[in-house]
Amino acid sequence: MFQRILVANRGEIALRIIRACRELGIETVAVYSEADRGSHYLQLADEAWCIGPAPASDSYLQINRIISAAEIGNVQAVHPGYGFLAENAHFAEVCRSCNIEFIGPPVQAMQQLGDKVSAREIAMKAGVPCVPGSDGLVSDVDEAVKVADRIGYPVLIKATAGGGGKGMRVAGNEISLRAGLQAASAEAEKAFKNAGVYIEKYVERPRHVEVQILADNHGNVVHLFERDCSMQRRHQKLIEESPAPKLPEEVRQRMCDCAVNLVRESGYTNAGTCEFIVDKNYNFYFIEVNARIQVEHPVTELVTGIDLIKQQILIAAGEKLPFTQADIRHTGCAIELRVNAEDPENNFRGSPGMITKLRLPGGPGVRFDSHVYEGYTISPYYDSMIGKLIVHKPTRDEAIQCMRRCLREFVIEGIATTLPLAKRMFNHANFVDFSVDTTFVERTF
Amino acid sequence: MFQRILVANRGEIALRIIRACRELGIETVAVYSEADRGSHYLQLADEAWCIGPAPASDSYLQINRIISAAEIGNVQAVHPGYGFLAENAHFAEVCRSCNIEFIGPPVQAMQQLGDKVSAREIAMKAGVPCVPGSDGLVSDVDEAVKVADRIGYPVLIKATAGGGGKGMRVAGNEISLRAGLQAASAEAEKAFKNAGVYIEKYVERPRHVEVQILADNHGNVVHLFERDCSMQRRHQKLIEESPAPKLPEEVRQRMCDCAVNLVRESGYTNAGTCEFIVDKNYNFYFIEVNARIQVEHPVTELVTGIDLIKQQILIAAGEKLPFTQADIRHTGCAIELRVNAEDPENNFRGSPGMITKLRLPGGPGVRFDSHVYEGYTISPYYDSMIGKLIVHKPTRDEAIQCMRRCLREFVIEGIATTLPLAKRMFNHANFVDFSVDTTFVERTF
Amino acid sequence: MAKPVENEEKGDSFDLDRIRKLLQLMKTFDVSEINLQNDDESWKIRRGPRVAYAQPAVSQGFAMPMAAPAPAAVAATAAPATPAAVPAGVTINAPTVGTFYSAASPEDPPFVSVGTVVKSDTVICMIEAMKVFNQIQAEKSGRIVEILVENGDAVGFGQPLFRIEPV
Amino acid sequence: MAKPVENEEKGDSFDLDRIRKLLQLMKTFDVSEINLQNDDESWKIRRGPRVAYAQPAVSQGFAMPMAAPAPAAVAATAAPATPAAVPAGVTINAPTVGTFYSAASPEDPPFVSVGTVVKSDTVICMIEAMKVFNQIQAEKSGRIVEILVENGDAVGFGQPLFRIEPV
Repeated sequence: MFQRILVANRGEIALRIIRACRELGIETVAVYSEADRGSHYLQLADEAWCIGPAPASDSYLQINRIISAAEIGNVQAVHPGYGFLAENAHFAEVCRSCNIEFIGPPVQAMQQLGDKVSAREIAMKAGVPCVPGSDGLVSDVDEAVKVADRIGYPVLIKATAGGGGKGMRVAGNEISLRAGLQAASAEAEKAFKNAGVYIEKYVERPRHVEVQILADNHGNVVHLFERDCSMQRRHQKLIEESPAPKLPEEVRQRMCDCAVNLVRESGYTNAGTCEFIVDKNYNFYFIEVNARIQVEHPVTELVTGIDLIKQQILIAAGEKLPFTQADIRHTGCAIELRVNAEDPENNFRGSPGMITKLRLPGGPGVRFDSHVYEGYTISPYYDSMIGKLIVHKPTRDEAIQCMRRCLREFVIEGIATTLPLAKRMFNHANFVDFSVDTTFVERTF
Repeated sequence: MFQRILVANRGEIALRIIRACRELGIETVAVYSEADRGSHYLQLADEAWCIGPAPASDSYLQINRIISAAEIGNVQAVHPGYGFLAENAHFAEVCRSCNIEFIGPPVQAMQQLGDKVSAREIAMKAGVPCVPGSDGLVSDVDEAVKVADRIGYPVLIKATAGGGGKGMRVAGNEISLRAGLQAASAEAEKAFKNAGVYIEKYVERPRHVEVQILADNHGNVVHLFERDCSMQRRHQKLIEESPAPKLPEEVRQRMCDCAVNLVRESGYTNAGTCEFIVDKNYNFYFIEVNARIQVEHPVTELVTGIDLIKQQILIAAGEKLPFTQADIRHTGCAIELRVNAEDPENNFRGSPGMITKLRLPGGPGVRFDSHVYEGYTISPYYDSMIGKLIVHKPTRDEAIQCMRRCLREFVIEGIATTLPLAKRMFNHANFVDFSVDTTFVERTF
Repeated sequence: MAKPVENEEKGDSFDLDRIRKLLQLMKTFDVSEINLQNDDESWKIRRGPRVAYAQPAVSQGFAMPMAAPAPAAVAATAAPATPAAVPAGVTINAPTVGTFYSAASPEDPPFVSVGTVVKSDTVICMIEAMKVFNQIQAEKSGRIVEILVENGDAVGFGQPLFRIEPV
Repeated sequence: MAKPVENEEKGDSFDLDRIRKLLQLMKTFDVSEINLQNDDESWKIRRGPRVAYAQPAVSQGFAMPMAAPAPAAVAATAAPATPAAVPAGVTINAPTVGTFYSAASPEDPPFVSVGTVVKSDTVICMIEAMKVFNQIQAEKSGRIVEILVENGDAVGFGQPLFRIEPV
């Protein structure tokens, strides 16, 4: 086992990793930018090193500085958290070449699944349904038109290296397809230095459902059931929950099996998530693999009782999974709300500043994962998430009641937050009866 | 169901009840003394009434004022919490005579179980083992000596109305028995206006194990397994956990069955706890019933997933228990630590004052039930408990690791607390391997 | 704090004249904190040295949001323990929680009115608690200058009922 | 603190004249805090010394407890962002995290000593990061008056290495 781990991240996920290490008896080395100097969670690490000024590009994204901190900190492994370098295969490679284990999947699996076209090929090989489309990149416009004729309009044009909505276009007919192809390709070339695009059937108003996976280095792969993340705004998830409401049991089971097969096929290990979209007839299609721990992992921890961060560390240390698929039970309903320092009244503009008053909700079944406290200053340099409020109750109805109760207790003063939006979401009839899709929040609020 | 409940208590348990009501869709009326004016939890009630000055005898113990607040607050029921009027049968009677339901057991059951001699009689009738002793009060010294000769020394002299160690004496031989009888009787007469005493076999260094019970008004009685509360100091519990470590499964099962039988025999309903002492050979003896919710109820909530406060309310409203004994599962290990504003360096002297800095532990499996926050002032008028830190993990080892981790994170400044003692307790080898009894803390720390 | 206000029409900003008048009033009556809120605006003002965080209990007392029968409940939080919120001058406060009655029965005249001079044993109202009508004596002497609650109001312990001044 | 005001229509920004008047009023009436909010604006003003509580983030920076190799790590927290902890005078700070070496090799003399006059391009030490020995230049000119770290110490980004004074 590792004696000492470097946490290559900040904020709530850094705190989460430090907590897991502490419980496992592993020492931690934290790194921080000048903007995070003095944050309380750094005191909980055994050692903390400043690695650069506030901008992430000069600190949390500086591979050489993080490796350097890992060396002077004398660690055996690095946990990348999510974001920053978590899905950077090069970083994983550098770590391992320095004899420091990167707590994450093998580099090859990261690379293959990181590329949308090769990920799709692996999925097809594993028998996992993908959205009908071109098998790989389209070489020219005529090929694209041929594919679109076969699968039917509307179609989605996607950059193979894209993400966050960039290099993406919807085309309802041949004319807009021809125009969109050029635009998407140019945008992708500019943003990702990779002009490759492919096209696929456009699924209207889908739900987003994902399956949590754990795989060790001994060939054991299990799923930890699904999370529904359809409540999102501009591709940013706002609410995640498990089980996925109204998903037929048979579909759920098939989706979980698909995720396991896909992970097996790719040689992926450690924690990962297979993302699917689900259409209104409960057809599901593989979208991508998130090759890291996710923000919403506590949802799965609560319904399964399994600590995902600890499992990541144990897997990276070469341990076998301590349970089989049959041992993993799903209990009750867990819902997570991301609380962001954004002003919903002002187009979700970021709202950095000092938290002058903080009253946290609590009580049975309530967990708040956060590094903030009264007097903490939200930095303008990083993402706006203040924390994650997660509730776990026997039923979804009770979980919603509990979340409403928590939102009534929750006081954050000094900065604008998304709590007012959260109140409206948890009181909206369509959310309560779950007549939602990934466009619901933008259409409604 | 009730539409509106008055919470006849303060602090963390008042907040706990307000939270449960909110999730059930029930409005709450809070009452407060002048010392508690402005506490944040009062804002979470739908209405709050000042009922008197700071001393509890002039406010939280003033039955007429609480009933008056219940009347102007227009409630259908009163939840008494623990302490104050929770086990006051007269208060329960007054509530019900005003057509306000008292959320607790029937008055007759409270009275019978509140008296140690009649409680013992009920236990014997239900086949529950009691400590060998006089069957009822001893009428004179000669009878006491006869009983002591039969059951063997050392014996314990106990006041029937006693509590908290008052009116209690240990006698190792006939001489000290004769002297102790008089002293205990006089003390009890003075403290409780009831000189009646009885004697029983003195069990040396016992463990304290209790069984949580729920009983509805339709004849359904279930147990929610046991809690070990052997870690106590001067009859004040400090750490409670479930399952009771090292208790043979067969003993545990028998103890739980006894508790169910006792509750059935007494006609008791609502939530209650049967307390037992366990000697080193795992013989257990009934001690008393706590006819109310207990401070340590979250331990049971975490291992069973059942919300005890909600069940209390539902039972009082006439609902049937929504589960049978077979439905109730015990998962993992939960440990509760009471955090008190007392100075362990100064003989546990109370340490009221303002909390100037507060950093709470958190993360998976951690719950902190408390009404305090940074800037809150601990009043000198009421008990010293600041809050309850409860962890729930798959195993006891993991729970202890988690608790240690939490204690490392926990910062309370401005007042002295029992956190330093807690750290020592959770690191003590005898606690870890659970070679402890109810005298362990006093002997060791 | 104040929830977003909806008054889109309102062009002008804070009226400093009104604020000055309010500050004058606060000084005159030695008010340390005031918290006004309506549909359009929220004013929160503190006077005197900042103890700021040191006394959240006090400052929160004023802001306590209450549901229906709110007015009484809010008033109930303005009891003697927080002198700044009490109307200036000497008050006679409720010695118990209950329902306030200004007269012995609906047919009777009120025990006292503005201008009545009371002695310490003068019955000034009744407070009903648990079906019992308690006759409340003034416990102080002076002239009633303001009646602070309405007939039939629920009152909390310590809530000011009458303001009096020396005769 | 008060969140940024949105005022899209409003061409002009805060009316400093009105704010000055309000501040004048606050002083006159000894107001410590004022908090005004309406549809268009939110004003929050505090007078007087700030209480201790307001600055936990800063004070924690100094108190950060560290385990072994603690001295270096603690020093690392005392970088320019927390000026109170920085040695008086001008310092040359580590431009990267790594291991500090005062000389090119154990056999060589140190690049600089107390009393050495440096120019901005003078090599003053090496910092090893990822097996690479980076020659660090002074970037400032002056006379070395104190060397703040030991040969072989781990240093954090921004950690003061040398104190210098003008020649």
